[in-house]
Order: sequence, then structure tokens, then C-alpha cells
Amino acid sequence: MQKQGLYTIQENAPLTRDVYRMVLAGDTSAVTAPGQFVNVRLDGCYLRRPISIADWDDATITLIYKVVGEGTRRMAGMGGPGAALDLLVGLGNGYDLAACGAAPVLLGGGVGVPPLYGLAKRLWRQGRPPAVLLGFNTAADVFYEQEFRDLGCPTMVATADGSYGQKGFVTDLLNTAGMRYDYFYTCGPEPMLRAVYSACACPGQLSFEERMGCGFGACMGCSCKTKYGSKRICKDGPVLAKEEVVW
Amino acid sequence: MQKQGLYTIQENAPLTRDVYRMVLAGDTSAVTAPGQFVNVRLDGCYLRRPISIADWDDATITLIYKVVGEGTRRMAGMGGPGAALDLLVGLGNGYDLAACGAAPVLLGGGVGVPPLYGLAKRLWRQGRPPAVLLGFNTAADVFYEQEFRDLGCPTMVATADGSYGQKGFVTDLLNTAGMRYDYFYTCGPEPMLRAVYSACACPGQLSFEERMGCGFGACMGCSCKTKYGSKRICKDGPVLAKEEVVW
Amino acid sequence: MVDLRVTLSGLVLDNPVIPASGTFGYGNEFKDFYDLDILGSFSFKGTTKEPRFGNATPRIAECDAGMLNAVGLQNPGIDAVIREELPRMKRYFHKPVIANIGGFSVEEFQYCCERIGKEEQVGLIEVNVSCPNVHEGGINFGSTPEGAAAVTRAVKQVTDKPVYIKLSPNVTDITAVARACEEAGADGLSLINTLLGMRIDLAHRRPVLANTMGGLSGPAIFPVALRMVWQVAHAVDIPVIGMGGVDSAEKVAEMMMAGASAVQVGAANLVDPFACKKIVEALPGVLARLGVERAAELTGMAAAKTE
Amino acid sequence: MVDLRVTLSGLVLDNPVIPASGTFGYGNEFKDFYDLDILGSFSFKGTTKEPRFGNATPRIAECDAGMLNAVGLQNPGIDAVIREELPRMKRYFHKPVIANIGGFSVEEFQYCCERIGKEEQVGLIEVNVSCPNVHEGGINFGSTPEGAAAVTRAVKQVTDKPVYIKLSPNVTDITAVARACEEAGADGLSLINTLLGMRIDLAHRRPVLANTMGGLSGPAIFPVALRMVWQVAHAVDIPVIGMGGVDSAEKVAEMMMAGASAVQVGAANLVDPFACKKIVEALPGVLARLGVERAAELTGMAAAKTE
Ligand SMILES: Cc1cc2nc3c(=O)[nH]c(=O)nc-3n(C[C@H](O)[C@H](O)[C@H](O)COP(=O)(O)OP(=O)(O)OC[C@H]3O[C@@H](n4cnc5c(N)ncnc54)[C@H](O)[C@@H]3O)c2cc1C
Ligand SMILES: Cc1cc2nc3c(=O)[nH]c(=O)nc-3n(C[C@H](O)[C@H](O)[C@H](O)COP(=O)(O)OP(=O)(O)OC[C@H]3O[C@@H](n4cnc5c(N)ncnc54)[C@H](O)[C@@H]3O)c2cc1C
Ligand SMILES: Cc1cc2nc3c(=O)[nH]c(=O)nc-3n(C[C@H](O)[C@H](O)[C@H](O)COP(=O)(O)O)c2cc1C
Ligand SMILES: Cc1cc2nc3c(=O)[nH]c(=O)nc-3n(C[C@H](O)[C@H](O)[C@H](O)COP(=O)(O)O)c2cc1C
Ligand code: FES
Ligand code: FES
Repeated sequence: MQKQGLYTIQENAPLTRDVYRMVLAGDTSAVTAPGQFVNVRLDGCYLRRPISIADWDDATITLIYKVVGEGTRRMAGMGGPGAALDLLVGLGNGYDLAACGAAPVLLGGGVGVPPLYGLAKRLWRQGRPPAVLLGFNTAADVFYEQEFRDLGCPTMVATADGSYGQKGFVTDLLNTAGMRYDYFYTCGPEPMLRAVYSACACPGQLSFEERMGCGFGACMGCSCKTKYGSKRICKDGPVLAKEEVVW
Repeated sequence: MQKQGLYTIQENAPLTRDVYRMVLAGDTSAVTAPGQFVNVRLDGCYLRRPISIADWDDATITLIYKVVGEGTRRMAGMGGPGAALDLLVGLGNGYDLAACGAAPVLLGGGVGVPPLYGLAKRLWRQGRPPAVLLGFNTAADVFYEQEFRDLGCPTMVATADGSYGQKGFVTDLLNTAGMRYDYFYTCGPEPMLRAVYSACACPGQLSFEERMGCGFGACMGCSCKTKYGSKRICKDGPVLAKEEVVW
Repeated sequence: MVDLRVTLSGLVLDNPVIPASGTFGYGNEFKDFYDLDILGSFSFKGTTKEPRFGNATPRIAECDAGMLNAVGLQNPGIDAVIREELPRMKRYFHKPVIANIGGFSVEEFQYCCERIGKEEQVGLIEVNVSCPNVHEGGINFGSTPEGAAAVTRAVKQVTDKPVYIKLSPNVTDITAVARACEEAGADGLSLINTLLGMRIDLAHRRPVLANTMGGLSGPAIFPVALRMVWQVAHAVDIPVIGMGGVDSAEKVAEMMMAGASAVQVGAANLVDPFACKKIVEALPGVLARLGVERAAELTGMAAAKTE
Repeated sequence: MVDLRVTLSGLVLDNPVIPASGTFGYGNEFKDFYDLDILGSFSFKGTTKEPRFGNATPRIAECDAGMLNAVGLQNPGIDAVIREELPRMKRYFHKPVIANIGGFSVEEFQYCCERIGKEEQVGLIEVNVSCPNVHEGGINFGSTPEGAAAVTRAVKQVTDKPVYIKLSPNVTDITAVARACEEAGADGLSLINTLLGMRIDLAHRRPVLANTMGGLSGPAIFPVALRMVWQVAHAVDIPVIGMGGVDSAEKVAEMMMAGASAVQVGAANLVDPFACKKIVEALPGVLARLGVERAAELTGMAAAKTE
């Protein structure tokens, strides 16, 4: 069940030049699966901003966000004693962990990486440590490689300009020698999702983005067509199974 | 010449249940006369808020304001290390001290009292310590009586409900035995200005309020008709000489 | 104690606060946030004869103090609403609901109003002749007095439920449209729908919305909405439901003082799912401060200075 | 280096940023804040044949992300402007100015345009047929294509200066008015004027503005303004000056991508006297980020997805 509340900012620090991690303390009982998101209210912005839950525990939620516009710029400037954010928590379906197969692979691109962290942790706890493939534009953009390794996940990085890891796209890493997988989970910009969709013959789950009005299913702002009729990215998504995606 | 700048909040504390004093540090060179005002920019309010300069020195400006709506409520909540306000400073003509006669009297009502403080101080320095008559609704609303006394000004208070000082209006204090004056300065709500205008046979100056768009003469939002044509309260006022007022 | 009740064409509402169509679905997404029975009523998502997917995405763009939407009347169709949504709604909303109906021809409006008018859960029908996001056949009935009157007359023939026509603000003279609806038999009027607006995505050098334009709502439009409610309330003798940018109990009072008999709250529900609950709870305090004992007294309380 | 120049009917402006009429007086109040020669031009306060005091106060009301004004064209009259304001202006503004003209009859518009058109300081004339705050004789020429065209034809007869007609947004179809002006010989169009709006003073139970209604401006109206600029730019072949809620270099770019050749900044000047200076200074950086070398290229750069 979705909740609304004020969450105290415990940490808010840059991971790269424009990607920040924020740790918020408050009621996390509404979070039920990795891949869910929160909707953040910010002074001076009319609409809330959807941000994936990168990780959570009994008392905190971790967000990882990139500064791209007014809202995320304001987030980056927040902090100090007593600073708090108004969040809607527990939004979206999140990834289905039960379907993960025997050898899951996680493919993340840019700020599509964060929700995969919470996912990797829980797959690992479930005895299905995933392979993790991360794509970034350039060396300076890379984040969380070590965090995934620390979970015990074999982790590889590709950069578009070859300045770090393998040169190329995250899907190129699928061709690495010895790479075996029978299920995929992915999150990233739409071109990447399309590439993953084509590159992976196995079933899997994709997390989508859309401009949102409400984030909790009320406005029909974020609808998309699937093989099983129209779905709201915010409520019936953001995660769709590969087999229902119309591409 | 008017200036715009960020002013650091040094003090912001209640004088009564709803009247606050705020001391701001910054460039005060644009302030040239008591009765001038600043225009305060506040997050979440589209228009600036005009507030009279209660007092100023080389480094600080003092404002005294009553919480009546969204903007003043926000002001009252401000403070803390580094807190600052965007002000337009040096607005309006201010009171003309040269015209003060031999025995000036100052009549202030409610939040019309503040600009009279800066005025009293300067009349005193000029060797013309004024008599000060202050009107409030009730005992709990009274502020700055002692501050005027500390300047060396004979000071009397009237309250509408008689709970403090003399019962009645500020103009009733003019009839106090021994009261002598040949010039008046006043600031307060319009009904009070009208009462002063009628009660005082001598010349004097009145400070007016009007809803403002800009506060520096650009929008014609605050015009009023005078005997010498139309004037902008924000630029040609807020102080008008009695003889030009059309009543 | 303040009496919050208001009346719309004989329908007594416990209070004047009504979530606006398109921002509250069929209530389902809000029932977990709070008990919907605290509302005066709510206006369900604009429903058409056929199921509709609506426009391509992006359908939403942000603005200063507001938002654009170009949803394009996505809904499951009138039959599915009667078959599935109304029975489900019965479980979490126990008051008469406002049925918001969209359409692309006089016949479609008639079809939907006739069917929905037979449902006992429906307290009144709100006929949306003003959706800015659908132009199939190029007709927007709400743009002309004639178009709005034609729809009004047609739907009044097929239902006994009170019919409120929802007016478009994108017109030169909204009072002309309002009067035409009144003469055609409308029981009341709802206004305003969204203002037609647009944003451009600078980086991509194209409109943000796939549909190019969309409807502006939120606090940005409140002064325009208030003006139109005032104008219309002075021009007709039927009740007016006011809306557009209302996000506080004070703005509910402003709308009512301008002439509204009840008030809808739209976009505010999307940014704060508790918006209507908060407004309902704040209303008694606001009325008390204004020295008003019955909410119904607020309607038209503001007097023109020049009249 | 980015080239900020734009052209309006042969008049080359150093940049597209123009303070809007009524928010910049005759420049006098701003000359102490910054050097006005950094501006593309400015549009002076709407000037009429006779001196006018304007409406009673309060003339200003605050709104979310905007303000209402009901100034009512206060100005010293065309003769005093020519006699006093223009010579004074020469001392602090050394570029062609935009002469904004108001009026209550075709003859008045003609009188003013003929006189002001002879002043060499005047680069172009902006004819305001759309002031929402004056209804003497009940006529608002900008509400109908016929009215706007009649004024256009009349003033074109009496001046050789380029004539831009300033359009009202309070119409059902602004493209119809725009096309009528084009056909009547307008050299360009300015849009939008303010949206008609209102606020109520709850405590006093009456409209805030003495004039009851006023014109809404500021960021709140930007999406509506942008939409109208887009529609009009697609409907006519003459240049469009876009305005309404612009308060940043990004919004200047949005207006131009929608089809504007230059952009006016109104209410923003009132809340920040340095608004136009900041926008002029920010423009090169915004253009560079967008990969645009010449500001003039921005005009109409956004392509409709559906076209
Ligand atoms: C389900 C979901 C999960 C997301 N998770 C993350 C995350 O974990 N980390 C992260 O950095 N970003 C994430 N995003 C993208 C993030 O929402 C946008 O980057 C953010 O809204 C931009 O806001 P802004 O004010 O900085 O930018 P602006 O461009 O100024 O925003 C203007 C408007 O567009 C919307 N918008 C802009 N970009 C996007 C986008 N990509 N998707 C949806 N709406 C957008 C904003 O919400 C706002 O309404 C997620 C998006 C969705 C839909
Ligand atoms: C020249 C001048 C000097 C002033 N000096 C003082 C002072 O020293 N101390 C003090 O407490 N107050 C003073 N005021 C009044 C003060 O400006 C208002 O109380 C304040 O603007 C209210 O803002 P708000 O947001 O709290 O109220 P709201 O009612 O929410 O304000 C809404 C809008 O109305 C305007 N407004 C509301 N009341 C007034 C008013 N009385 N006069 C002008 N505009 C108003 C606001 O500026 C704003 O634009 C002065 C006003 C003027 C014109
Ligand atoms: C996302 C969204 C969808 C809407 N859908 C409908 C609709 O289906 N039918 C309708 O009559 N109005 C619809 N509206 C208009 C609202 O009911 C309301 O008239 C308008 O938004 C103004 O009110 P507000 O400013 O409080 O949102 C919609 C508005 C929004 C924001
Ligand atoms: C206080 C004020 C006075 C105005 N006076 C005039 C005027 O005299 N003539 C005119 O054509 N427009 C006038 N306008 C309209 C502006 O020029 C502009 O069209 C409108 O405000 C929209 O732009 P903005 O949102 O940037 O303010 C006035 C606007 C304001 C706020
Ligand atoms: S954003 Fe409102 S339904 Fe998804
Ligand atoms: S407030 Fe703008 S001229 Fe006085």
C-alpha cells in the first residue's frame, strides 16, 4: 500500500559529477519490491519527480539520481539539519523476483543502474546471485561498480567511448566469453531497452520511464500499449515482462 | 538611487504575538530618508512585499512587520545561519525632515508605527525632538513605546479598547493637556490618516499604502490622484504633503 | 458548528468539495489513501461510448504552477464502466457520483447519458463538451453556443438525471455558451475545463507533448477560472460548479463567493493525493474565520464594486 | 561566438529581448538599474490620444506564478509623450523604440499612429487592440477579426513605420484574428496580451481589484502564450513577437522555437528590475548549449510531431 510522508535526509552526496546518492529515513513499510519508485515533491516544482528506489531497509530508502533539470538540481542542493522530503512511497509493481530463472543477468544503463542494485541484493539473498552488466557514456560517469562487486556479483562495465571497461554498449558485454544467463532484468534509456530486448533471446523484465502526472495510477498520463491491453507505467509498471512488450 | 541585493538576516524575533522585528545586514547606501521602504522577494510569492524601513545605519536595516498573509508568514519563519532576503532598497520619497516646523508631532497606528521610529531619531538629531502618539487595538498589540521614550521623545499610547494607555484613537491624544505642535507626520491605516487629516489644522505629511506591482515606479499599479496630478505611491510617495491630498 | 452542506439541483452534498473528472479515475486509486465518503461527491473519469486508449505519450508536461495533459479521454467505455467500475465503486463510495461523459457526436453523448442515467449510483451527469485534447472530426461542441446547446437538448431528452454541461474556457465569450446551454435545458454548468497550452522540449526541438498541445490546469489557471465562474454565475440562473486551480479551502471559498454552488478540485489530487481530504478538513475553520455559518451562503457572496 | 541579432520587418535588433509595454514605463525607472542599450529594444507604456489616469485602485492583485493588473492605460497622452518622454528617452536609450499605442476608436488609433510614426526614435509601432482593462463604449477591437482588421487598415494608411498588431488571447480562435490583420496589411503581430482574470478578497467579500477583473500575466500564462504563438506563426507569413510569462533565456528560446522572431518580457521586470539584463546575458550560453549559432535560427525551429 502506497504511503505519503516526510522523510529526513540523512545523506546527500555526489557519486559522480552529476549523479547523487540520497539516503532518507522514514517509514519504508510501503516498499515491497526492488524496481518500485518514490515520487518526490519539491518546492518550486508543480509535479512530483519519480525516482527509483536503489535500496531500502527497515528505516531508510536510498535514491540515486542524476541532475538533469530544475527538480533534480533542487534535490542536489538539499541537506542540513532537519532537511526533509515529501515522498509518495511504494509506487509501481517492481521487479518480480520469483521469475528469475537459474542464472539471471542484470543490464543497467546510466541512471537505470540504481534499481538494479536493490534487485541484485535480493536475488543474491534468494540464492540467485546475478551477473551484472553496467553501461555508461564515459569513465567519469561510472558509479556503483564496486558496490555490485561487494554484493558478490560478477560485474562488468562498458563505456560508449571506451574510456573505462569494454568499449561499446552494455549489450556487447553479453558476448563476453563464459557469459551464461537464462533470464534478464534491465533498466535504462529506451534505446538501451530496445537493444536488450533484441539481444536477449531468453525471457526477462524491462523497467520503463514515462512523463507522469500523478505516479499512482489516477491520471492516465503514463499509459502504454502492451500485448494485454493498455497499462499505466506508474501503477501496472514500471516493470513489464518482455513477452508483453509491443515492439 | 535604488539598489537590489541580498541582505543577511541578523535578527528576526516577535515584538508582539504577530508583529516581528527583522534586522538585515547589507548595503544601506540607497536609504536616504525615513519613511522609505524596501520591497521583499519571497519564495512562493510572485510579487514582492513592501515594508517600511523602521530604522537603518551604515550596515543594517530594521524592518517591523505584522504577519497578515502568506508573505509575512514566510518572513516570520526565516532565519538561521546564512539566511538572506532579496531586497529592493531605497524605494519611495520618505518624509521630508526640513519641513518639520518647531514642534512636530508623530502619529502612528499599528504597523504604521515603524517608519516613525527612524523619523523620530532623525528629527531628534536635527534638534527637533517630536511628540509621539501611538495607537493600537489592544494592550497586547503595543510595541516600541519604550524605544521612542529611549530616544527622549514624550510618548503617549491609546488603545481602541482602553486596555492600555488612553482609551480611544490616536487623534484623541492630540487633545491631551499641554500638547503643542505645529507640524505633523503620520502613518497608519487609511481611516486613521483621514482622522489625522481632519484633526490637525497645521500642515503635515501622511504616508500611504497601496497594492503594488513593482514598487519602483514602472507599472502604474499604485497611482493616486493629488491636487498636483497623479502620483505613484511607490515612487512619488508613499509620503504626501497634507496640502496635496484630495479628500 | 459550521454547516458545510450545499445543494446541486436537488442533490444535497455533505460539503462542496468534489474531485474533478480525469484526476480521480473511478476512485479506486484514492480509496486506500482515505475514506472517500468524506467527499461531497466525485466526478469520474470522462467516459465515452467506445473504449479509448487516448493519445500517444508523452501526455504530460510541467508548467509553472500547473501542468499540461493530453490524455485524450482514455477510458474503458461506458459499458465497461457500468459493468465493472460502478459495482466496484459501490464498495468504497456510498454517495451519488457525478458521471462525466465525453463524446464525438450528439448521438454518442445521447447513448452514454441514456445508459448512465439509469444507474442509481449516479447523482448527476456532467457532459464534457470541452475536452481540448480530442478533435476527431474537428468538432469541439463547447466552442460555440450552438454546438453546446445541441448536445444539451439531445441529452436532456434521454435522461431524467440532472444534466450539467462542462464548458470550455477557450472561447471569446463564455457567457454566450452558458446562456445557450441554459436555454437548451441544462440543469447546471461546470466550468472550467483546461486552457489550451503547449510546451517545447528545447533539447529535442519539438513539442513536449506527442499531441503538440494539451490542457493547462492547476493554480496557474485559477484567476481565469474564477473570472469565468463570476461571469457565468451573473449570466444564468442555474447552478454553477466552479473549478480550475483550486488547491485550498480558501480557494473553494473564493470560487463560491464568485458564484459557484460547489467546487471541483483537479490537478491538486495528482500532486497531493490527500488534497481533497485536507480541503474538506480545513473548510470549517476558513468559514468560521470569515464569519459564515453555512457553506451554501458563500455562493455569490462577493458583490461587484461597480454593480 | 553566438550571433544574437534578429530582424523585425527590416529593423535589426542586437538581440531578441524586449521589455513589454506597461512594465517598463518609458524606460526612465530602469535606466538607473542598468544600461538600456543592452536591450534589443523596448516597448513603451501604452499611449493614447488623451492623457488618462486609468482605473481606481487597487489595480494589482497577486496570483500563483503571476499577477493581475487593471491599470487601465494610465499615460500622459501622445502629445506629452512626443514632447517630453521621447526627448528624455534619447538621453538613455540610443536605439529604435517600439511605440505601443492604445485607443478607443479607429480615429484615435489613427491619430496616435500618424503622430508617433513621424518620430525618428520610433522603430516600429505596436497597436494594442487587446487591452482587457478598458471597455469604454464596450468595444474591444481585438475580440473579432473584423475589429482588428479595421484598426489595422486605418493605421496602415497614416504611417510608413512597420505596424505590429497586439492580439488578445481572450478569443476562441486567435488565428482568425491574426489572419485578418495580415490581410489588412499588418507588418507583424505581437502576442499575447493578458488573460482576463479575477481574484476575490475573502475578508471583504468583494473583488480585490476596484475594476472587478484584470489582466493575468507572468509565468502562469506562458503555456497559453506559447501555444498561441505557435498557432499564429503557423497561420501567417508575417513576423510574430512572442510574449506572456517569459522570465528566462530558456523561455525566450521556447517562444522563438514556437515561431516568434523576437520576445517581450513583461511582469518579470516588475519583480526583478534586472530581469531583461539577466536574460540578455544568459542567452549566449543557452544557445551554445542548444547548438544554435544564430538566435534568428531559433524562429520556428520546433517541428510538430504530427506535421
Ligand atoms: C519510474 C521512474 C523511475 C526513475 N528513476 C530514476 C532514478 O532512479 N534516477 C534518476 O536519476 N532518474 C530517474 N528517473 C528519471 C527522473 O524522473 C527524471 O530525471 C526527473 O524527473 C527529472 O526532473 P528535473 O526536474 O530535474 O528535470 P526537468 O526536465 O526539468 O523535468 C521536467 C518534467 O519532466 C519530467 N521528466 C524529465 N525527465 C524525465 C524522465 N526521464 N522520465 C520521466 N519524467 C521525466 C519531470 O518529472 C518533470 O515533470 C525515473 C523516471 C521514472 C519514470
Ligand atoms: C509603502 C508600504 C509600506 C509598508 N510598510 C509596512 C511595515 O512597515 N510593516 C508592515 O507590517 N506592513 C507594511 N506594509 C503592508 C505590507 O506590505 C503588507 O502587510 C504585506 O504586503 C502583506 O503581505 P502578505 O503576503 O502577508 O499578505 P497577503 O494578503 O497574502 O498579500 C497579498 C498581496 O497583497 C498585497 N498587500 C496585502 N496587504 C497590503 C497592504 N496593506 N499594502 C500594500 N499591499 C498589500 C501584498 O503585497 C501581496 O501582493 C506596507 C505597505 C506599503 C505599501
Ligand atoms: C490529467 C487530467 C485529465 C482530465 N480529464 C478530464 C476528463 O476526462 N473529462 C473532463 O471533463 N475533464 C477532464 N480534465 C479537466 C478537469 O476535470 C478540470 O476541469 C481541469 O483540470 C481544471 O481544474 P484543475 O485546475 O483543478 O485541474 C482533466 C484534467 C487533468 C489534469
Ligand atoms: C502592469 C501591466 C501593464 C500593462 N500595460 C500594457 C499596455 O499599456 N499596453 C499593452 O499593450 N500591454 C500592456 N500590458 C501587457 C504586457 O505588455 C504583456 O503583453 C503581458 O503582460 C504578458 O506578458 P508577461 O506575462 O511577460 O507580463 C501590461 C502588463 C502589465 C503587467
Ligand atoms: S502518472 Fe498518473 S496514471 Fe501514471
Ligand atoms: S507599484 Fe509599480 S508604479 Fe508603483
